[in-house]
Amino acid sequence: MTALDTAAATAAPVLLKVEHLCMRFGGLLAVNDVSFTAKAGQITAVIGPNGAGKTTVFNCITGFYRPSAGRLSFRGDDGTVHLLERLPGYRIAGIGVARTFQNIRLFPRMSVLENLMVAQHRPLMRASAFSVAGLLGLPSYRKAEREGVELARHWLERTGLVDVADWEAGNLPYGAQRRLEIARAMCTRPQLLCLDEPAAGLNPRESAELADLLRSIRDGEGIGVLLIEHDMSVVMTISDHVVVLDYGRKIAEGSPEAVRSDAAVIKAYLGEDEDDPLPPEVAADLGVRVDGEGA
Amino acid sequence: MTAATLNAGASRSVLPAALKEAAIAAVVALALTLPFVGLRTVDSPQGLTVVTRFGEVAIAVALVFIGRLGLVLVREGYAAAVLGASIAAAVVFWLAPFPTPPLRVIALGGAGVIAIRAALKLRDMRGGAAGQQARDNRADRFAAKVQELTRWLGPLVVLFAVALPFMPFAGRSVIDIGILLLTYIMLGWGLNIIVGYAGLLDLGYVAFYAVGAYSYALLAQYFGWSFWACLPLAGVLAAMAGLMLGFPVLRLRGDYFAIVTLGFGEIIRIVLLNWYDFTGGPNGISGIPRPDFFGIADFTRNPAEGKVAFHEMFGLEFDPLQRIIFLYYLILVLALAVNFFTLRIRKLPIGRAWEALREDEIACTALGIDRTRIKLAAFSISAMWGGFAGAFFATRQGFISPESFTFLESAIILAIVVLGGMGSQVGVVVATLIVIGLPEAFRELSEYRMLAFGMGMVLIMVWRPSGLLAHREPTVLLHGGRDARRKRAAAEARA
Amino acid sequence: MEYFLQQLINGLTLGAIYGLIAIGYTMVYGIIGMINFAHGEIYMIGAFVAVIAFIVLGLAGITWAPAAIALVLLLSMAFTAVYGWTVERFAYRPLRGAPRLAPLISAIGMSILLQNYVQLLQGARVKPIPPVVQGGFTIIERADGFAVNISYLQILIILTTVALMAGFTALINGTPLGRAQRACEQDKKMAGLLGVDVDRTISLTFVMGAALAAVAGVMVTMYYGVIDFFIGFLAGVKAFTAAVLGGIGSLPGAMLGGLAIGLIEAFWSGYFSIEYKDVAAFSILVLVLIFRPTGLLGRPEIEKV
Amino acid sequence: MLSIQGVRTFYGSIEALKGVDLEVAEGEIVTLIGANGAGKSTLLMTVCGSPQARSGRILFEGREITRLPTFEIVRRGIAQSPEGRRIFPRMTVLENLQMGSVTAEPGSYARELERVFELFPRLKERMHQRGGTLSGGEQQMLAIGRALMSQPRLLLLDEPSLGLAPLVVRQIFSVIRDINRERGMTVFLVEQNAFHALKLAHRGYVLVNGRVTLGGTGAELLANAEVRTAYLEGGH
Repeated sequence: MTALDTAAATAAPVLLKVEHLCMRFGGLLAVNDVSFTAKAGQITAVIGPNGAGKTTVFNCITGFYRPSAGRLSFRGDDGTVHLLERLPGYRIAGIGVARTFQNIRLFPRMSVLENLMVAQHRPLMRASAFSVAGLLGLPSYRKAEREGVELARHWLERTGLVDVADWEAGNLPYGAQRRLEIARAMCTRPQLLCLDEPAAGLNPRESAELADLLRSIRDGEGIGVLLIEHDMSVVMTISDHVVVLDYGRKIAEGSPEAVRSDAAVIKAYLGEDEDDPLPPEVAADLGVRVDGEGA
Repeated sequence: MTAATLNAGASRSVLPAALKEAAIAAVVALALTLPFVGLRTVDSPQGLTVVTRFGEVAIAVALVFIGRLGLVLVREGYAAAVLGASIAAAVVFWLAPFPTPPLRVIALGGAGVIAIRAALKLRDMRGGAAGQQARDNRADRFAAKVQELTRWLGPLVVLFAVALPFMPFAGRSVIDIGILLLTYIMLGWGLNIIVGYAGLLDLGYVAFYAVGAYSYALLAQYFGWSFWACLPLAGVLAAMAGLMLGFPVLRLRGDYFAIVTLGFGEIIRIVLLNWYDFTGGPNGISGIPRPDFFGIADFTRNPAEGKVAFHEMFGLEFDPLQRIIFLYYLILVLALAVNFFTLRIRKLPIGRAWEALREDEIACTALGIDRTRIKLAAFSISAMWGGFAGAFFATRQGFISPESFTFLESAIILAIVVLGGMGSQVGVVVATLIVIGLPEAFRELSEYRMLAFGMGMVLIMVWRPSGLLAHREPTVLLHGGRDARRKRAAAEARA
Repeated sequence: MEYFLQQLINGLTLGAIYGLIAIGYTMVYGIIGMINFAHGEIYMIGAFVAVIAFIVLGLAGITWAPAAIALVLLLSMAFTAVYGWTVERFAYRPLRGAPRLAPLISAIGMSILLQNYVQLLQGARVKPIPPVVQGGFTIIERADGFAVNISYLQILIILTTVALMAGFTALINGTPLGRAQRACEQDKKMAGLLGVDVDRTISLTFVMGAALAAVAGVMVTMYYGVIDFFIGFLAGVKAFTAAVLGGIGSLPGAMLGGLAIGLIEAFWSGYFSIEYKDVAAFSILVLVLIFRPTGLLGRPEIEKV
Repeated sequence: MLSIQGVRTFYGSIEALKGVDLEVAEGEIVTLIGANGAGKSTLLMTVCGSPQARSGRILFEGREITRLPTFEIVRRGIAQSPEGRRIFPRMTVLENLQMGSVTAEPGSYARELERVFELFPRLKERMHQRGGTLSGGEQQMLAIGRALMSQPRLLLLDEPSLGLAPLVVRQIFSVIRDINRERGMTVFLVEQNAFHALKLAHRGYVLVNGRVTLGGTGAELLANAEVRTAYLEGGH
């Protein structure tokens, strides 16, 4: 990342500001005084070992947990600032925060297209005048429904799922289900897209495609992306900003390069050098770096 | 090793094992029948005493032994032999003397079941092995076909229903049965909204049915309001009861919700039973006014002051059947209204949200759906249709009491929904014909009716756990049309 | 005060009986996640076996109460356990892995079937038996003649229940069988991978639940002296309510819930009206669930995201 | 020791394994790699009889186990740490380990427990904690430890590295190596993390769409161009 890019990045408007977030379960302090920001037009990655509190941070942001302390301010598209910790979960999607789940949560027995229509529940519900216009079949509702299908089609095209639009979502292959979950989140027209381990279980080729998709969402829609991920090949290639958690605390933050060479991060997460390196000929052949950073 | 030696080797080891299994089954049967069949409690002047029926026990145990043996042999691949034997046995049972008729029925039924199992096994053996999943797929394809057929068969059936009262065979009893069936179909469709679509297990649906019925009965009794004024009110009151109950309990999960709805149903029944001054308690309310012809005409021979008689208005002979036919059409229209409403709302955002909630509540929340409000809507709408049905029930019967609103009633309606295949509108119709129609057709066997009913419920569920006609069509298609649908089904099956 | 004490004793007795039935619901729910609707009927069967056994023993000349009660308990537990096993084998085992409502409907069908089976074979009339254990202690006698009594039978019921509970808790927490049951509750497939015979473990759960329900049936037969084929439904619903109140899936919860329901009923009928005692029980259930959605001792359900 | 011959497995009408042949010899670490959905986990579960193979044969120590129920198969000396670890979340660590010894010979419990705690000292520290409260890495250790409690002769491991931080992955793999080297336990390992897994293995197989397409020593596969493009590049 060049200096110019960095300057441009800092100039981007802040979408989400996490300040002194704490989350306590019983006696366990799962998140301890974590602060960071996520900006529009940027991909912010949260990484850290298992149990570091990444998903908990996510659940606080998206309203599934109520934080024990701290402030989560989110700037909606009209400029108003919402305090996420005060909103009920379902309202958070309404103001522009969408999310996906670590273990995919689709509506498996509904069709792919229906999954995307459910994502547009709020605008469509309004258009159907809380079902009255819909029951009567008024043109205004039918138009809204057509537009909804078009938005869905747009995202199906972006994620390469048009051909399977009428399949039951549960019948899709695993990688397609991951993409569908992202398409579904995008159909809520979010300002901030929160992805919980989107590359888990994908093979390298699928991971690379996912990285392209995320980049295109960032650049095309200009929205912020918040990402939890273990796959360093994804994190390091697409992130603009990386936050590292360990035992509920933030231990480092910065550009991917900076984080990658941070001593604390290496110790807690990436690990020291391989104790048992590859035979040199194989290593050379593979072009694998032996410093244990991942590619 | 050749097939023959393989078989010979197998049969040597199969028979002792099969005999052992059959013996175990016989011992179990002995334990089951000894106290209940073998020792009947009877009143005597000295108090309760027992008379023995050990002969029946012996026969039952023998039957179980033979039956189990047959089933084991079918499983081990001797289906053809068992099929022959079971048919022969059926003939023998038909002719042989039995101490009591029920034993003969049991024996015949057992032989029949084994014959069917053997026949199915023969088919499977020829067509390659088929697992439960394959059978489910076949059932799903069948259901899809049925649903496609309903597109044009449905209107025909409705036409038939409309013409029914004027068919030559349609006497009073046929129309009565028609009304009964339509009432349950309506209740089934109403409950389908909450159970089939929203996926919330409501074990107390009968409460709303009761609220509707008592609303009309009480309003008519205390204020003399007419049926037509009370019908919408009954629906509204039931919907409000749904809201009142739903508000506190809808955040409960799964079975907690189920037990609370069951409790609510019981509470309503107990209140109706004990609030003697208001509801008449166990005596119920009688003399509930019959509906008139939309407030313009009466169905009596000599109409009340200021009313016209229906037969005079249309220049017909007086016939008490006219009112029954009118009731029949009334419930037909009500039932079709529920159906139309459900089919329509299923394709609206709220209907999709119901189904989405059934699939994954957490994902719904993340998509901005307020689950309490959506569930509440499903609950109260479902209750509303129950209320309408209740008002109809009250006016048809002319008499209601808490007796009609027991848990068994809820269970029957739920059974209709689940047996038919949750969320399947056609399924409700088919299941009603089975659950209500069949026992009605065998009324003379009244003693054994409920026994067979319970056994039927178990058997159907074991045979088709997801219901008879469970198949879901998407509410909206990107690639519409028949061909696209067929192609999609094929591709999905391959994936 | 004296009146309160009397109701407390009555409530505890009733609660002990509900608790015994509730355990069957809670164990089955715990292990296969279904409401075994037929469990109330199993309890009814236990009561019928008890009546039949008492009569047969009477005819055989065994009238010494301790021996008769012990024998009846054993017979009833054994025969009822076979019913529990059979119900599971035929109506529920084929439905493992089926949609959630299928076993419920099958259970309701089973319940209707058993009720009518008993009605057909034993008749619909109530079955009275002469009292087996009579007498008791008077704890307090007031000047106006009101006496607080505890009958020997009540003591027997409460003691038996306490002993069974203690034994059961030890069984579930301390033995390999109990551990296997808990493992099946949490992950059947994994339990199988570790060498547990899952089907057998589930069958044993039904057998144990049925045996406890049979004990409840014997106690009720002796306590009220009259039963009929319909007693299973209401007792079943109450016991299930008790299980939910205590937190379904939790053994101590079932006991606590049973006691709570028994006490609520006793006090409500004692102080307010006997007709509305069931309404009180259900209302308190609703109230508890509103504030503790998983019951008194249930595990709080954390939404796993 | 384990011989899989022409095994086909169906999930409903979907054919997950389309005729798999492979061998695991005594004392080896054999790795099976393949993409998501290739059928790796299905193969491990089929060995344990859940689901059973529709056709083909599975022999363990020369005896056929294809049609046996799961609990019979594992009683013959196979243990599995399955996909997703599947520890019992509401049992303590100790109880989880006790569950592991259901099929062990009587009297071995205390000794095996000691050995598991030696391998994973972390588990000893957390002995009385409930399984559900462990971190992902600790759960994986528990899953492996639980499998070891039955003193299996064959250990099946399904993606022990899944979802773990790189540091923990390395610990887990080094334990697997120790178990094999020091106790001579045979290990059949399924991995997506092909790089680490192949380095560890004596031999490996590649599973593609329900079929074994390649087999060879770990180093051979690591050096194989196809394997590298498909499973190694992009990640590590």
